[in-house]
Amino acid sequence: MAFLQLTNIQKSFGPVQVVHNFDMGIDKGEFVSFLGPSGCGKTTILRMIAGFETPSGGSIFIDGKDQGTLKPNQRNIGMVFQAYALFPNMNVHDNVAFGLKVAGAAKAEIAARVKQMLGLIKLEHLADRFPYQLSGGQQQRVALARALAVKPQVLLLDEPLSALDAKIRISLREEIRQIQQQLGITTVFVTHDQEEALSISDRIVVMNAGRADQIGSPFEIYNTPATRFVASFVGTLNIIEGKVADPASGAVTIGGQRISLKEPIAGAKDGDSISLALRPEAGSIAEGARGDTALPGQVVSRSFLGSVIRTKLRVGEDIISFDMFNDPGMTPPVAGENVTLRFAARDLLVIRE
Amino acid sequence: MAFLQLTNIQKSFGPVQVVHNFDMGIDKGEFVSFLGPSGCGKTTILRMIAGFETPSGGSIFIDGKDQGTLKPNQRNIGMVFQAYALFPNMNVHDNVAFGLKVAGAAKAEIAARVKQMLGLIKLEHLADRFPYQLSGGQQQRVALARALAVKPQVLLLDEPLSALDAKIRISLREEIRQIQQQLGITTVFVTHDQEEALSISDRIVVMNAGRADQIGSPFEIYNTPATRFVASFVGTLNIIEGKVADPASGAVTIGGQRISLKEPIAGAKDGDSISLALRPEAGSIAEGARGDTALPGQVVSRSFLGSVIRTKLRVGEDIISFDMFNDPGMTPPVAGENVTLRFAARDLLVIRE
Amino acid sequence: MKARRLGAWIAIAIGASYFIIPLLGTLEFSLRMRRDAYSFDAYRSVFSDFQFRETFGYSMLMAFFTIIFGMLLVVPTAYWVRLRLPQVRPVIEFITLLPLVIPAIVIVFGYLRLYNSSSFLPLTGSTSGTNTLLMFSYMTLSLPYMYRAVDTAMRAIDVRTLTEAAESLGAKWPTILFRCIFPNVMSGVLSGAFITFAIVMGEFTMAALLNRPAFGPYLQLVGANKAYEPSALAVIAFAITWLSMGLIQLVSRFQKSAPAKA
Amino acid sequence: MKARRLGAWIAIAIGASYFIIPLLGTLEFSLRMRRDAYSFDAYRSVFSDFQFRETFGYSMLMAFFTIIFGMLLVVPTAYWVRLRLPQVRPVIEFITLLPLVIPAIVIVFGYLRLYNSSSFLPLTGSTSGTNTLLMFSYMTLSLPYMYRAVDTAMRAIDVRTLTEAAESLGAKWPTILFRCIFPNVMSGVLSGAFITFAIVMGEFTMAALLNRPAFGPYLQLVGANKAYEPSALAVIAFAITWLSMGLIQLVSRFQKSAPAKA
Repeated sequence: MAFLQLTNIQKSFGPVQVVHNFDMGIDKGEFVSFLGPSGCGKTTILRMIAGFETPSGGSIFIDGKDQGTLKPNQRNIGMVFQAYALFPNMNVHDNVAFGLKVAGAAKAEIAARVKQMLGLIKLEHLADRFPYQLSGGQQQRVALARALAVKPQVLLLDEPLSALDAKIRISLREEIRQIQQQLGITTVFVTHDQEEALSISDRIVVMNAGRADQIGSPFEIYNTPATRFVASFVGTLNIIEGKVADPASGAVTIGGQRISLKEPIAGAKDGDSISLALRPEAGSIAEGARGDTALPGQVVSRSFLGSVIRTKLRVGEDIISFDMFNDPGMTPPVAGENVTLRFAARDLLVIRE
Repeated sequence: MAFLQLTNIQKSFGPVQVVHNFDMGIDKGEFVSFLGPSGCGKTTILRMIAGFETPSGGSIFIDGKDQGTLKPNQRNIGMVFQAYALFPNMNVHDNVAFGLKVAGAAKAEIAARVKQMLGLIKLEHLADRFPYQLSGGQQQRVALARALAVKPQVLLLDEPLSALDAKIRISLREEIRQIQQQLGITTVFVTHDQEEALSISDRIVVMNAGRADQIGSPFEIYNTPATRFVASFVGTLNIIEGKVADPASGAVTIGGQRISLKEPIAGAKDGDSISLALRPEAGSIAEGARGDTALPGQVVSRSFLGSVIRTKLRVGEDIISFDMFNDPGMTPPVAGENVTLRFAARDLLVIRE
Repeated sequence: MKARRLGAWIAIAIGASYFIIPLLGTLEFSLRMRRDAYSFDAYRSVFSDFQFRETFGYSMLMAFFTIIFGMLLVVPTAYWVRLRLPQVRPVIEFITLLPLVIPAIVIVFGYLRLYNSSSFLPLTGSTSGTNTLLMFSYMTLSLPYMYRAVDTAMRAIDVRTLTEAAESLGAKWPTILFRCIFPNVMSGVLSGAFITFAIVMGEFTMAALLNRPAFGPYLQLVGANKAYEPSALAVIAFAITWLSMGLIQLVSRFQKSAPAKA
Repeated sequence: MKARRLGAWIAIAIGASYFIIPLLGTLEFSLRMRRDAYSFDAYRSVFSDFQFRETFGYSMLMAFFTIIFGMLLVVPTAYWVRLRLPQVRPVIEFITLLPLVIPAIVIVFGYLRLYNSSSFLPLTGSTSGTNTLLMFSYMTLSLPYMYRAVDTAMRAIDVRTLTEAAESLGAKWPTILFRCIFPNVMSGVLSGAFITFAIVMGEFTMAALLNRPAFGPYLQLVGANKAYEPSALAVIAFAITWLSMGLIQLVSRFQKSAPAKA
């Protein structure tokens, strides 16, 4: 049994089932993200681990101990909320000390632990400030210190970065990850932001309508999405409609052009429709581009996104986007130009529903 | 005089001057974005063009006509708000028709124009819906149609995408740009999102504390930022601290390593400190990487951001990030590995305050 | 979890009964005029009283005018403050709360001093003058509820941005107010009107001191001199109140499901 | 723009004078007891009246108890509803509005029927019983303001998330309520208390019907029988009101600048 074990968890609110038979084991020290659109059930799972919601079925074990009958204040968890939820009437020190005081720790112990925690989040100098005197990022770091002060077995993060500005979001997520690795604390992180989940996690659970569509490392989730939903929710994706030309050799026609997937297409027959996905960064039109596959196309539009230039090509009936890094010395393609898009056949994903 | 001419515009609220002597001419059909953090004065300029705020000094001309004494309802502008601001008591058709009815247009003319506008935003089928029955993206498209229905001389967009989800934000910004080009309408767009501004604009004004730090095309803004503020606000940037070794030849030492900027450094002398900026996408550690400059470094960490893998290197005292596209076939660098970062010397920007 | 919910429901039941038991007691007593059986005798007695019909009609009329003039005062004021003088809102809210904290008696004394028959504006010198004064007193009393109801409705629709949107489309003030704002704060206006109605129908002090034939003083007169009729009257007053409340609920629900989001 | 602002300020001045002119008139009149010069004779007469001191003290005491018991009822209820039964909030809000729309007379009639000397709970049979009943009536009257003030303060701090945060840190109910919630809704509690105080001090109907020596009936008695003293009393009542209001403002400003964000 894993350190945090969720077994056949279900949850219904009235007639609506928001979590269907969810099973997962999370190892000690692992950082797992639940990723999905709003209403997919990811927050509900987090709240069941915390004890704020009672599962309609299934059980939750932490370190082998069934949490079923325990109230939130009897579980050994730390939680960080999207809305910070610092106590407005207490200063930073008292907020961090709250859990220890409640647990009846000795004064000296509390002082030492609070000092250590404020050191961890690099806010020792703000111990006397009240929450309203802090920026959002600082408040959330205090909330993190408060949750960690009681040495919880599991740290639960409920979209902790959603209320922050873009730049702070990135620096705080790196800080969270670093603290988590330093303390080796088992962490469950809920987010709707795919980049956040990809950059911070050991494993990601992609949730869709109350079910886990895929569980895997960020690399697996991004590069070999299990379903069309995962493929489209994580990253940007071109969906190209093709026809199977020869299932045995993996030959497919796209916009009249025959290409080879280099491996047989299981369970398909001649003339079947097939959906293929290509990540924008997998293609290139540069002179010396690698890639065993080439498709001719015409440039439709080009947008400058900063570090990346995204070009849309018309290939047969499909519009395919591809990205290249911005390079001040480069002459980007212009609309109407005829180009050849090159990519590796193994980067084409066959999308199953 | 340009089509929309702002001459020496100033605005103070009480003792606080929020816009300092702003000058700009915007050509007919141009799409200009005002980009900056909140409180930089970008929205105030937009509201002065609309007539909702009276400038404390300076003048605004549209098509040669001084707008100084005109009230908002006497100016020929169209405005789209962040909060959509559709009239809740009117359906989509009536919302779009509102401006025409107020102007006393004939019934047949109104009907034709509304139909045309709803066609433009592809919502003909929702003409009878009320705002609360629409999604955020649909509401904002209706707001756009309503603003365009009266054939304004200038279209003003006040963070129209900020309230929307990431995916809708991207598709709607492409739609706005396409409609703007189709109608050839002069447009002023206010945003705090740099990718939005870069992808949609003909020209960008980067605002900082009530002043324009830089006005230029997206390419110029991104690749040759005029100030440290522009460089850090637009895109991600490594700031590398170096020392001038030989101003005449452009030699600089970074972390003990001597490199050449390939051009003289004006106004600097031997031993001066110098801040250099490098975009993460400008560097590479690949075998056959281009670049006339090489720096040895050690991998500190690596994060997977989806389409991009960002690696942090320690080079001397500095931490330098660089990006590479995700490629399932590639073996990414691991922490502790010693690598050589290559880049072109012309990609190093000398940052002046 | 479930035990807690049950406890909460019990608490609510107790709270509700705090109001409902007295009402039921009143209802039961009002039916006991006949010694041996429940009957509507008390109600018959009330309805056949000439004074009942007169005072009731008078108060209805006063409520009607109070609502009309109150709305004409409150809606544009609330709109104007939200739009042009947001910094004055706390002041206005404070002013609208004054009638709650200044005893009605004080207000009436003030009015009597100011508008007595020898003053520069001798309102109390004539019946219509006194009626006008009473109406203004009622407006004062209902101001806190009226203002709050309208202001809340305005907050819900963000009047400021709506106004700017209408202005940028070329609309002028009357169009903005009557086409864009008013239809969207209708629910607030109605709930304010309803509370005003209830207040005017039950008010005693002002009507008594100004010596007008209103329903409140009549209620007290009957209460002091008869046995069963007061209870019947109380039930009638309560029924009217609930009827209007039900109507308002209906209207505002209709509002919600159709045009406005408010 | 500037012309509009000026207009708005004028409107506000007119609105304010709607309350202030009657007050000034009352004040002026209260000083005219001596024929030839302004004097405080009327005030001296009021303060030397034994009944004034008695009724004033009685009402102060009643206000105190009403506030204490009202808070004990309202704070946990509002908290519980926000936390566990958010779907019941409209019902609760409706219930707390009832005292506004049910005339006080109806409520008192109900109480008299229920608790008369021959009923199962003969509260009106003894003085202390009647006092208790009066206090409950006052609680009823002040409920709408009290509940709203506390509920608004709770909305401002998001009690639900604060409670969950405290729970996840191991805190139990008393700790959560008294250490995490109560200190942060203090400003709401105080402003509710203040309005309750003002209402109890000025209330007439209930005290009169229950025949208790309260300040409201005394005000009316004096008003009916004397010339200058009523004005003096009105000014005194108003001054007390403002004094407490000023204190509250001070307290809540202190609250804001120090701990709470609310």
